[in-house]
Amino acid sequence: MNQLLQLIAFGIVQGATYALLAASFWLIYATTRTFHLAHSVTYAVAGYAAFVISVQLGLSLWLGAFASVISAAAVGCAIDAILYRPMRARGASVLSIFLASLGVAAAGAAALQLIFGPLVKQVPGFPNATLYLGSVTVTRLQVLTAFCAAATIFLVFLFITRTRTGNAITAVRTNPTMAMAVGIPVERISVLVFGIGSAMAGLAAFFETISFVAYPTMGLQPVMFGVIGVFLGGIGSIRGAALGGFVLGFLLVFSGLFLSQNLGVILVFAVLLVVVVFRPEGLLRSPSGA
Amino acid sequence: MGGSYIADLANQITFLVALAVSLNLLLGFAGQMSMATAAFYGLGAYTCAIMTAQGMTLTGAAVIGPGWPFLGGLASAIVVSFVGGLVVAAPAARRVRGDYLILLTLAFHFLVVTIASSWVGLTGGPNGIVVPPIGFFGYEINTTDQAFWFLLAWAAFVSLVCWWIGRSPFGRLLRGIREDEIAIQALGKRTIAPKSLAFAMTAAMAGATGAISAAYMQFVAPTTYSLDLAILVAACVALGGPGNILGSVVAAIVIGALRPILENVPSLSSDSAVPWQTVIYGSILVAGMVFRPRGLLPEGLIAMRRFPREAISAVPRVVQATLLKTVGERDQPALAKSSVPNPMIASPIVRVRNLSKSFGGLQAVKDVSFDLHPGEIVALIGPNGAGKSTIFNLMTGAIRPDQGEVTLHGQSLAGADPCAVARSGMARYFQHVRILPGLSALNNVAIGVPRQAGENLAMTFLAPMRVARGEAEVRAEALRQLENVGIAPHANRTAQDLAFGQQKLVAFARLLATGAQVLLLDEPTSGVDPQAADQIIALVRTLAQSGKSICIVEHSLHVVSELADRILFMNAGAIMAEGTVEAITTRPDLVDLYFGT
Amino acid sequence: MTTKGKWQDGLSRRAVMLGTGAMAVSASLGVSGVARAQDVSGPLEPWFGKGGKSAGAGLTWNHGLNLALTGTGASFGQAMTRGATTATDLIRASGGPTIVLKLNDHQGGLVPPAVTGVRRLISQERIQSLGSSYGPATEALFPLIANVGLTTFWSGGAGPTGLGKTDVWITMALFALDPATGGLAYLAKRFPSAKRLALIGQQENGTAAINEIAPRVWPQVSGGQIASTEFVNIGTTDFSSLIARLKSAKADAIFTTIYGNDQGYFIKQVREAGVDIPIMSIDLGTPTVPDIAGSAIANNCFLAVDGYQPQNPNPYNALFVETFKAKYKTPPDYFAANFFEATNILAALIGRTIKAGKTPGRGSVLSDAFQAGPSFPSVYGGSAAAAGVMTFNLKDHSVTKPLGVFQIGLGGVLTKVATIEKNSTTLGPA
Amino acid sequence: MDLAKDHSGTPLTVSGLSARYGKRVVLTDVNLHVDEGEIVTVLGHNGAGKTSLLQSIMGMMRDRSGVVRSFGHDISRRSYYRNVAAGISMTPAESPVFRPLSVVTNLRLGAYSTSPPDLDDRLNEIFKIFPRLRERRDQLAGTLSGGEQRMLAIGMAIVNRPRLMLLDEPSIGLAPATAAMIMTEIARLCSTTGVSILLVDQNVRSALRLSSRVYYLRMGKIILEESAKAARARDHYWDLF
Repeated sequence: MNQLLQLIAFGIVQGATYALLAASFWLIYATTRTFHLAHSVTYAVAGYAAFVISVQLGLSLWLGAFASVISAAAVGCAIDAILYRPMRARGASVLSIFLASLGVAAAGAAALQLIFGPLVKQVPGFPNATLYLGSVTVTRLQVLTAFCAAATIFLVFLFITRTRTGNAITAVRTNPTMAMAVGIPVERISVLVFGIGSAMAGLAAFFETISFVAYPTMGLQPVMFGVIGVFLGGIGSIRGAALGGFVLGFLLVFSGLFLSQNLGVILVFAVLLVVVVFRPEGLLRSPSGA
Repeated sequence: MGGSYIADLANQITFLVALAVSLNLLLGFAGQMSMATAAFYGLGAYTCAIMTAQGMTLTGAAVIGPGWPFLGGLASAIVVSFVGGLVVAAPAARRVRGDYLILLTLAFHFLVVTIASSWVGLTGGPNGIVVPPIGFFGYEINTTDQAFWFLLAWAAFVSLVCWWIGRSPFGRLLRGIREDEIAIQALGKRTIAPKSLAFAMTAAMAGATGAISAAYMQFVAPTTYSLDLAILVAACVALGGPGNILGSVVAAIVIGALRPILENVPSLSSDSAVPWQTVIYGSILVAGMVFRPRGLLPEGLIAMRRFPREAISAVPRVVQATLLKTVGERDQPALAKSSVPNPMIASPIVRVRNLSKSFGGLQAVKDVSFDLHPGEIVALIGPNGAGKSTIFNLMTGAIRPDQGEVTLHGQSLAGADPCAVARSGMARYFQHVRILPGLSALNNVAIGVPRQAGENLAMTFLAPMRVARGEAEVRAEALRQLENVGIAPHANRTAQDLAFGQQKLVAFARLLATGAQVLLLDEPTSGVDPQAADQIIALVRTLAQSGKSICIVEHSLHVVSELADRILFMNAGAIMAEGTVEAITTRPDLVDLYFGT
Repeated sequence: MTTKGKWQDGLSRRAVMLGTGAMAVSASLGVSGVARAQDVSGPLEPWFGKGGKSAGAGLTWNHGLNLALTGTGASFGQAMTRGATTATDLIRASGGPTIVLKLNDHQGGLVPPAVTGVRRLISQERIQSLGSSYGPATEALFPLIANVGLTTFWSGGAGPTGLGKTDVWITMALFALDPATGGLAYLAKRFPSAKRLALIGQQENGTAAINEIAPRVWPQVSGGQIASTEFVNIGTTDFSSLIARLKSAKADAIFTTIYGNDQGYFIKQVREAGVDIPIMSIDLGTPTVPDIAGSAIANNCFLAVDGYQPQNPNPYNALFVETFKAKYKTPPDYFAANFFEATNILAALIGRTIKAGKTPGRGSVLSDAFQAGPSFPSVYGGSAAAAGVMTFNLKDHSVTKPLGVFQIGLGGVLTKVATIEKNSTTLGPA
Repeated sequence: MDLAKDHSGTPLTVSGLSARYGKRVVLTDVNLHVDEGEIVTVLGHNGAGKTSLLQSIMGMMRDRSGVVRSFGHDISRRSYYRNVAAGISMTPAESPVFRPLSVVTNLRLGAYSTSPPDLDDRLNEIFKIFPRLRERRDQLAGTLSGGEQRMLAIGMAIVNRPRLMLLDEPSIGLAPATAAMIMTEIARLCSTTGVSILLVDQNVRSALRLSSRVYYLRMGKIILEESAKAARARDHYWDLF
């Protein structure tokens, strides 16, 4: 019973982080149809930004968080504006955009290593503590991470569903021709979703960095999990993507009930294969066929 | 294994060449993205290692191996990775494509690597397995210099095989599938088997290369088979030019040589050579995709050289007067309509009986019946949404009717898919041409020729002479059909470089090459200039005169009036009237249906 | 090199003088050239004898190092290079051969760059001996080493696969295996109420410690039982599910072979989950682990290992620490120490070969020099008066070195709490 | 037909417009104009290039040449969103609404490029024209009937108070009564607001009833221009399609 409760607690924490990553990848992927694996570079840059601000420059952690989010948004927007937009304008295929994205992912991580060196970078200073709920434990940082992740997803959800610009994003995502017809500048919306999606990844990267460390290839695994979350949950809505990320985190943790830790990953990939093949629309079908 | 460093470098590059070339078969020719290259490379390496060195045990009892000779290990690696390729292809060949295929192969990659590092009993876990060296019948290869010739031969062999497949009719089929799978099915060709085979061949070649590299390195460990390797190989294919084997070879050599060159640059420390290599090839990949998306050596480069691009006028210069004249022509009595005595007497070749189909609540087709006779041109007309295209889709098996059936030569087509329908002699011409843009005009037509021996991959290797003879006939036939439609001079030009009207003619030639008796033409003249339209109209007439049955859907009424022996007027899914052009166009009720009230 | 004030505190005057002397000698040699016929005194003289032509002075020797210079294990490679460089400086200053280090990056344990890179070192850089690290990245070299007869010192991540290989000499305790028994014995003695032991392994070198040694030894030394056995993948950063299982297993203590950065993630998450039971690890050489684990590292964590302590007063070690600090402004760690020792052994073997009237070079000629005496000084163990001793087993090429149990403090500082012996439950005083 | 007349100040003057999709030429040297307060219909068979014509005018097609002028400005190179802001609206024939968004959100998006301060008043005006939309204001557009979707599409087009509307098949797929209602509303819009309309429709006769002039488009070319009156006088139009 205790084990179950503890797994639930950890599942929520992990699930919230993966949900944030999935939602961030979803926003970019669903709106612009870009298989943006270079998201991993954005993530790592955000981690290093926190290091530069909070450690190298010795400023506060809050500024570090700010720097993470801003730098991630800037990198994401830059990749879209400098790379993807001209490619789209030239009618590049999905495959060549994906390969260009791979190129950025590979070159970006290597460039970070050349700049900051291969060693991990620590950003200490968060006053962490363990919280006890009976026998179940979580740390303050885990709670904060999960809370911020959930709050961010919720805010982005509100933004997308309640604001004029958010509605324009939905418009571009579901009906680009009509969006153009009503005068929504599609390319600007594209830069915008790259900015927001990247900022979300930047937040996740900040929390990983202050929880543990930053290193050049730190973005690869989180982005992979984000991608998996999106396809697991369904690309039709942000709720589907977030649900997919959450299910993924939960699955990884919960496999501990009956599987050794090293087999949890295998389970995840097996589930993913089944979903992709037999239910390609994802676990959550989108409403109204969008 | 001893031997010189230079030979070793060359050997490492041969592995990269073999992997890039084999991936090109899948990515370049069949158009299927795979991130599973490293996974299959590793699958082969581990299979070889297990058969030769580790052995497989289940619940303590030895199942198979160890102690197999190198060649046994190699053979088992080929078999295992071939089967593995088929397993991955099973979902990939049917419905998974695009982004899903990328994800699927990525997931497969991680699955393989995770299993390799956690199933310690089988794979040695992260520690890997020490593998005996490459050896044949007691002769062992022990230095890099000795291995070089063998590995060079292997890379050359893989390149030759891929090149041979690429230029064979099977390769043409793959490229056709890459360009437009639906068009290929509509020509009566199966597409799932060739795609699966391409996957499995690529996997088998990567697996065999993995087995050889394992024996060459005399070691396997999971970290060797990383995603970075998969990216590197994909980069080689993309940069060299998908569909161009030579391009992959060149790109693999260049990119493979990058690291050793950088390592020997004195100003770089040994710990920055690797990131610099990654930065450089990553940037080349990005730049390549932006500025030269078809690669350094694009597919069909040589053909393009031989036939330099002619200036094709962007917009055909046809003055309005000509157009107005064609309008006027309509008033003259219709000229050479097809001249089969009386179509009603000859027995129908196609019978459509009581076809019905609804989508959701919408009844798209209601109880439609009609016949097609040899030598007859029948036009389906009606306002938008009348159900004309749905009838074509039902006739060709693209969608299944709720009720009713279609018979061809007296045989029911119930349950047949577009491929089977095309094989039994009813072929479709698509409104949007569905040309294969990356193939030459000749190959576009040649792919339509049915029952080619060379489309069977095994025949390509087992009976090369027969395939070569067959291919000569196919090309002759294709050329003949191109001559028929009057564009033989453009035979070797890439289809996408032709004017749209010429593309339509190529599509016609392809349709004729199938030898189909019944032709379903969906807007054969849409989108072309009047000259080309006239050419097509004349062509369709000739075809009908030669005894083919033709059914057209056409919105341009003047085309209909020039061609059709009989018109079926459709509205709201049902046939409202049937008759000659004159009979239909003079009925006021049909005028109201067509032009509104 | 004016950092005297910084490193004076907590060090013996003798050590300081030795270090300064080493600097002076090395500087003077740098100016005046090398070849000298006469015997030369130098900082290493107390343990390796006088330098000079018969010790290899004037000889330029290319020594390859196969290390992780990039990737997540890059910190190892950096430390190892520094340890070896410290040794080459001292060797030259002591009238030994000029050992030139030639580096190869195996990128954190990748096999193809290891094999190709070492081939490059052999044919391009003309190396005559090799130092190597990591499991797979070293094991993959065995066929090559056997083929060309390259004397190799396996000084990082060494495992039992290297035992008995011609020309391969393991200069460190076998990862996880050698100290496991002693570590378990200490755990039982220090925490007598601990009965239920959780075992957590990583499936690389040292699985035998989890699968065989611990299940055999723990009931003997504690009368307790194994509460659970788990394996995690290398590269794991999230241990949530493992920790939940660990908590429900009601273990009293943990014995783990998790190593590398993963260990930092593991310790941090275990402690943050409120699990305060003692953790006995077998590897804390990774300098980044204390970075990652933060303060959790100082909470009831122990290490059974050929643990290196920079503050060990052993004079050989003092010399090493001073020289190292003077050059790198930071104290050396475990990996630097191992490569320091191994490089000095290399120089000693070269000298022995010359003295035996043979020409040192590639092939087994250096390995043969081990026969003249299997013992060498060590920066481990010993006392303020004498260096520690490491003794090679000439049959299987393993080494017996002082082993210890250490308590880990903040920033990864180790405090020795017991001395242990290879494969033995005997505990000695700190 | 007075080609000599200067149409520079007119709502729309198209001269020498050509466009293509890749290799496929969809428009060849199209010349047409729409005068102030006029409804002009473009007729043509399916695939004649009507939709491409509207998209080219709007600036939504990349591969085009020729000159498009509107209200005295050369808009040939102006982007679609600036065209919308400048008072040109367009309603596509297929899926003219954002299905996953509510009716009122759709209408608000119609004014995206201008975001007028009196948006709520404008919405109320539209609800007056199409009371059905008010009833369904919070329903998702994808759940509306075809006729309601078309009303919504028209509503989205007029919320911006355009001076020129490009309507692509506004009555397609609708029941005759609904189609007639939509066409009546379009005519009324034109007479009450003075907006100029370029209309493409399948239902030739109902389109002609509203229009003053008609162009026949065949295979990407204008083959004939005539007054709607002359067109209405024809028995049938078979020759022209």
